[in-house]
Amino acid sequence: MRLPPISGEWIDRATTLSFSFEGKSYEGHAGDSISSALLAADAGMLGRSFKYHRPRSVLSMANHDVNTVCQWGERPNVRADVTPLQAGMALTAVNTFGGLAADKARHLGKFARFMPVGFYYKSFYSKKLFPMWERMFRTLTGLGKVDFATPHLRTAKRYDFCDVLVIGAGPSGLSAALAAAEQGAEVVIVDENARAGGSAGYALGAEAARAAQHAEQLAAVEAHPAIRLLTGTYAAGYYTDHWIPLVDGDVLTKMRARSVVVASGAYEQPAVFHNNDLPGVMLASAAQRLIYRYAVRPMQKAVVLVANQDGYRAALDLAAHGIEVVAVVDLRPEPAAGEAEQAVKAKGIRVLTGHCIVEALPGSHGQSVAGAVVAKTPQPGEMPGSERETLVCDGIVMSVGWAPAANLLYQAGTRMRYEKALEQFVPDTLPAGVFACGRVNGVHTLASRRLDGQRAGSAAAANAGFGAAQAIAVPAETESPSHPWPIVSHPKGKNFVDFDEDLQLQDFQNAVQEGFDNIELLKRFSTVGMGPSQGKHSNMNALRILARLVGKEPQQVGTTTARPFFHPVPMALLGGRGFNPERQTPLQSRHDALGAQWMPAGVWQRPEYYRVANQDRLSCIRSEVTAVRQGLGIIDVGTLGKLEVIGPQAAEFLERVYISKYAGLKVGMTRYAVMCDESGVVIDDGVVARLAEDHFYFTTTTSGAATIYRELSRLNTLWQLDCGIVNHTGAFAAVNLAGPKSREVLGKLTKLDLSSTAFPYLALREGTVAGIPARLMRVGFVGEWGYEIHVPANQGAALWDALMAAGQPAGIRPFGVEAQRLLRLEKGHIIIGQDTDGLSNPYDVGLDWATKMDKPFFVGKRSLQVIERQPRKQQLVGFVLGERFTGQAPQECHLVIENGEIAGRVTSIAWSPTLGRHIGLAFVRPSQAAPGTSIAIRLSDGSTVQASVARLPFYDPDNLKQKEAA
Amino acid sequence: MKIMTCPINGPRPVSEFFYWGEMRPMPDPDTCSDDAWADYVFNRNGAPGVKKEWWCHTASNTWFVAVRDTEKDQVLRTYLYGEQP
Amino acid sequence: MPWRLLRFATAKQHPEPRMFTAHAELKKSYDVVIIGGGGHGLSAAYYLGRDHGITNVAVLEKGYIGGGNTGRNTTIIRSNYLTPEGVKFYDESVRLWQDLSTEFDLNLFYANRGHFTLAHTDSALRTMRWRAEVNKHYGVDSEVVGPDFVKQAAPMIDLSCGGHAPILGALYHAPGSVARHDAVAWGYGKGADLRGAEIHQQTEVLGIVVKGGKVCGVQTSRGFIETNKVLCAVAGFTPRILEMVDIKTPLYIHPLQAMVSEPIKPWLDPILVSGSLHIYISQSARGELVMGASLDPYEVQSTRSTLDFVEGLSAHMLDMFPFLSHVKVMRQWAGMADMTPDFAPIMGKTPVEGFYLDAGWGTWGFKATPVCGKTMAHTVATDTPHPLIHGFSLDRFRNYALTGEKGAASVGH
Amino acid sequence: MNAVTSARPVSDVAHATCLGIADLSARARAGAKGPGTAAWLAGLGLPLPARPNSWLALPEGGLIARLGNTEYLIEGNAALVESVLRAPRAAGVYPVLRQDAAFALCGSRVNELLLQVCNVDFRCLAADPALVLLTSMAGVGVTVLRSGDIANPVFRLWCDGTYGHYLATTLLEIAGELGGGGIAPDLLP
Repeated sequence: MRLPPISGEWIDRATTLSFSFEGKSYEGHAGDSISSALLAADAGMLGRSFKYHRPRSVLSMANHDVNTVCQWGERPNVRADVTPLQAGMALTAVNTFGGLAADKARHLGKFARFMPVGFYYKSFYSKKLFPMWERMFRTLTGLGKVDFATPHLRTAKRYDFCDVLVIGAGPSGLSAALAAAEQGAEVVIVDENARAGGSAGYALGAEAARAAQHAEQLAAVEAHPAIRLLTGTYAAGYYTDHWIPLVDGDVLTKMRARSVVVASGAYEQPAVFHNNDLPGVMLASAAQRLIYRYAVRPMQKAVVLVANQDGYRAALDLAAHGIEVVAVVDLRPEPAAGEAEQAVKAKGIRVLTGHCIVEALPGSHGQSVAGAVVAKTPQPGEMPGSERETLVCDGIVMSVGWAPAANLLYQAGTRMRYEKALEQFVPDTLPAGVFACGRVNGVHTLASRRLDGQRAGSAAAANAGFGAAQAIAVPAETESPSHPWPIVSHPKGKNFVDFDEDLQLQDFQNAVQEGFDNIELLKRFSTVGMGPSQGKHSNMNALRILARLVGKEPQQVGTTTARPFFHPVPMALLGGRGFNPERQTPLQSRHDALGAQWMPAGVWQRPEYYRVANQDRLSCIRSEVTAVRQGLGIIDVGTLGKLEVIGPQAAEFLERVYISKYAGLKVGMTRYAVMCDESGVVIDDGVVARLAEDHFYFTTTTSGAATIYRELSRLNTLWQLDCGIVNHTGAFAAVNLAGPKSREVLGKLTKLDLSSTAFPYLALREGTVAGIPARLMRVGFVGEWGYEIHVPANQGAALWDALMAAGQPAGIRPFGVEAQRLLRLEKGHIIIGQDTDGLSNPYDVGLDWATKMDKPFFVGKRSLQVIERQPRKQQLVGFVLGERFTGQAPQECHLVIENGEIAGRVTSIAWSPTLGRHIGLAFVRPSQAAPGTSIAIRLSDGSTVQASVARLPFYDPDNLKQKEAA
Repeated sequence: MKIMTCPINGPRPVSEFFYWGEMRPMPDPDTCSDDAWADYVFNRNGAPGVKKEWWCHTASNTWFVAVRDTEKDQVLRTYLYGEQP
Repeated sequence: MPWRLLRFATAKQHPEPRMFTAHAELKKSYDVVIIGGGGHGLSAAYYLGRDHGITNVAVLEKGYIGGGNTGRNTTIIRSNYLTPEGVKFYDESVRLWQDLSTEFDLNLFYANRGHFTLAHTDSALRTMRWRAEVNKHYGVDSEVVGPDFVKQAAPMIDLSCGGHAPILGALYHAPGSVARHDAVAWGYGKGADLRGAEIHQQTEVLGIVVKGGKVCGVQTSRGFIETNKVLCAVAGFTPRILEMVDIKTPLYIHPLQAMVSEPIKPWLDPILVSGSLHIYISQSARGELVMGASLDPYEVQSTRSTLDFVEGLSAHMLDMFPFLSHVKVMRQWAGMADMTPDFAPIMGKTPVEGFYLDAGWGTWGFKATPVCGKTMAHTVATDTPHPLIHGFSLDRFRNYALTGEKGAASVGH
Repeated sequence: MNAVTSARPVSDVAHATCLGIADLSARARAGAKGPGTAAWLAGLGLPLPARPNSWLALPEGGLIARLGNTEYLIEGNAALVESVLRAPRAAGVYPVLRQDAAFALCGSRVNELLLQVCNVDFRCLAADPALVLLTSMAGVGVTVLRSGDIANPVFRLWCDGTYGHYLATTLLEIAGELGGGGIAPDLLP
């Protein structure tokens, strides 16, 4: 029921929002949370529990009411207790079978005796029946549903920076922010609630002065130019070096702070008694939030179970808003007389000290509270005596203690200690730059919290380099804010410790009996704290129970590791936009215009082939091959790594990093280059060209470009040779103009003498092509007369256009990666990474000729000296299928089988349009490597194809194509 | 995110860096035994401790040495190779 | 309803005994001391008793059982490796897995889901075929399938993966399964305990005494133990133990992180892995999405979490499953992966007599739990390496005879 | 290389005020690195930034930036750049062909854009306007400096030209969300 207007309420009564829950229409106000709007409409039961499907409602109103999560359209697991109400929301409870009221699983609770902790480990596992049981479990499990139509939401994830980050805008956090800002720091203060203030806004004990103090403090913070106050924003975790993700509704901000003040407060903890989960049983702070934030009367007649002054204050808040407080039940026999307690007594409210609630009596269908049965507080672990009294009420409010919201402190590496006087874990040793204040620091009295905040804020500013830390003494608490054992045994159980997981007191006793008697094992066996609230309301009680069962102190039992996140974070916020950097050569638009079919090549996209109308992929590729063999082709090779090494020791450098020799390479000539790692494995290849005595230009593979440059830079940092390496990969555009007509066409565009004497095979020349300064190399990767032409990137497109125009009469065809693969296969050239693997050495792949073991040193040489002496395990060879082979051809990585054993595998294979047959490369046993040897290749269907080992290259074995007469 | 300090570019998020591994002195390949060489190539000091490591600030291609406690993931100091200590 | 549950309802007291006996004291000597109370150590203890009758065994665990990588992994079980050594070894493991629940009288939730390794590049597809062919050669059910087949098994997947990593095919491995990881440690612990092995938790090894090249004892935080045989099964802590016996290995430790979502109603049956997007994912019996990615890029010898991990993994998850936009990540954690240069484990005897090594498990240790325990038990009991672990000996590095599981990871042009 | 042109909306004064991105890739540029570079450039009459990772405006327009210890980027009038490109290299000078994609960002919301793409606190550039930052932006290596006056800062960016299209597209997409877009260089403050 909605209360009359309350000063400071969050709801806007002028704005009414219609929504539906479980098919029924409701109205709430702007500023409501889903739960507050539903309770304002006396909805009662808001959800069902995970395991037994028991009726549940509000527990905390603090973002851990897991039993009241809703499905909102495509959004699963919407936290009703804190999610702002929006007009038109159509909500349903999650994990019901047939709706909340008629949930077919609602009788599961009756079988609770069959389902003690870990029951599922003890049965259901027969090999035959497990799949059936698993299907049943999978039907019952999970909360909300995903909607496959949900789009990929790309959010504007961002970074931010501040001097001091204060987490929590309650009284201590606000004080900390002010103190830090006063010392000159730029401060950001975040709070997960829609408005700042924390308990200062609702735990009032009906004292107007408290509200006024809070308003004053908040106004000072809001007015301070150096403070940014971010409400509706939670700190989701703490990561190394003060790196805190802040989550608001739509965006994740990664905040880097110089100092962090954790003023995150404490979670109020439930008392454990029979039926403590009925709708109508809630934490005192939840009731107070309902009243002061949402003007919702949580009940009409309340029994208030307390163990501290906060509880008495809650009783006063209830009484002040028209709720009849039937009794305050204080667990403590002799509470220290505090102000709030006096005020309660002065009001004539009945106070039962030394009493506990034994059980809550259910109303109709177990969906409400009809009364509370109280008795004298028994010794821990014992049953209450038979002297009982039933107090008729429709709500039970619990205020028996707190657990510090120390998740971020744990994640930061804080050592915590159990402070017996407070019955609470408090920070013992904080990491550098991390500060704590307020309830999380064990300071509960309002005035002390403000003082503690001032202390922490000042110290945090000083740590960030602003001012000096003020020496402030915070007085000790005069009573323990938490009760050491707010737990009452009951023969019928249903005294819940973990509301997410429906764990009862007995479950813990059983788990410990089975040997799960340390906190981590207990957690894993019982699943306590593993639900979506991550133990916020259950870990502390679980720890108390375990400590008692094993006869230890809470300090000795210790806590489980608190891991991110503080509250769960939607993947869309974590993923952000999803940056996928992609490199484009300067010729990208030309390829697109020519109908390129793109394929990924690391960070690049490369044309796989160019589409031709009415031709399939293979025909396109084969006709590109034929064009190169018979006329002229052009391919963009701008993705190759393009490096230079310059300086007196440039040649020495290359000698050390490649397995061949370069010291004697003539200026104006090029040479193939293979690189190994220290274990002798082939890792990259390319071409080295000598531009001048002290100047080399060399290429790497596309995938190796960035990593090879980086590693070479490291090596020269280590070797300190007198030379420098320049990465020109992106600075040059490069094409390979290849085919019998390449010289003729190039001749139209350059003044260079292209005769084979002036510009022989493997030579390099610098000149202009179509007026563009260019480096030209006569290479033969594809096996035809051809030129690799490298020009500054900004002139790449002009070069391409000029070559295409000049080549038109010769029938020039652009060709893609697939045609190039086929062309080089015909020529018997290997591709690193395809014809080699993570263990291939140069000897395995027929590069013995390139491996110059008589050089003093190169990377990998010493390992190759060992490998050289070992028997060969495999050998890469060429092979052909029969000329008239018509069946299903092998594919790459089909196995070579000899005597029923794996002898090797195919690394490359294709039908060669030039040779008119299938050709390929394969690893075989050295004994099979002789040309003419028949090898058996097994296909995926198990059949085998015979092939015969062939000499390489398949095409133009005498390299006549590179000679003038060709 | 972890902060790493490049001797040239200053403190930056660790995502701007490439980790190579612990610096391992190479034995003389001409004189060392096969076993000593294999030990250099393959074996690592995998135990936690304060190690000298190669790191590279990728945006500037700056290689440097980081002295790092690999258990606490704490960088004790960084310097250019050959410049210190 | 299974009869077992009736027993719970009718018994006055909870009818279950301790799964693992509590031992107040360490004995003076044991026939075998196993360092590490994870799945591997407990499994070895179990098979030492079951297969070799060796029951005077102590398992020393510095924390709690199953608290290391056993309890931190993403629980995937498969045998579709690349090398013959790997395939045969893991195939035996998969065979053992199937009967464990019955053997332990404990439900491990060993759930056969089918396993897809997605290929986003032609070079990845080639490697898949290589794996499939080697797998089939050794009788392991493995096949390269096209995008249509993937779509059929997981119709909700975006085959284009946001447009920048289209799925070209997959390696489909029908036996791929998941299991409840903690229960695996408990099951082996229970089994070992029944056969007489002692499990000592909160017992840290401080030193190993070696005399004349032979193991003769172990110094622990609770006193000294005489023994002639020590099995080291401590995953990410291996190098620390090896320092005690002065053995050098190629092991290096990088964190491996994982995360889970809030529980949602099950929608994903198979296990999906993508090398290009660095994802592996399955949905647990609790309805949580269990997700992992690749190793952290640098050495850290602790289990800290990073934000970049959850950011990157979430972005890639949404590329594949855009509809998870609103699904929330609940928790993240990390383990310490002990990596080797060839991505294959190191198992067997060592230069120190009586010191046996079970390490190098990187990201594949959980699935090996049964077979590793079995073969290491054989190796320790007979002082002879089990035939299935010949390819994994420590001296393969010295001999340049690596077992190239990493070969699968090579990248094409 | 004119990475922005293809994707950008019509340049517009409103963008320049709110968040404008201009493509300056076409500007003349030269680069060199190596231990001899400082002396070589000084010999060509160029002023040199004293500190690593700092920059100077050139008297004839344009700028010279020192990238790390021994690398320099010169951007400015064509004649000056040409003279550097034509000068014979000396010992310890390794010429760097600069084919960068280059951008300038301005406007009142430029900081919000930078916060969405770069994990570096650019407040340091306000405190020390001579700084040059080599960092990573949206996953791409960039060189960043801040010019313009205090009230109207202009952030200059350079990246490898092959990443230019990606970076421009990414920045323009975010700028669009923030109410900005591509502008002609003459609209820069």
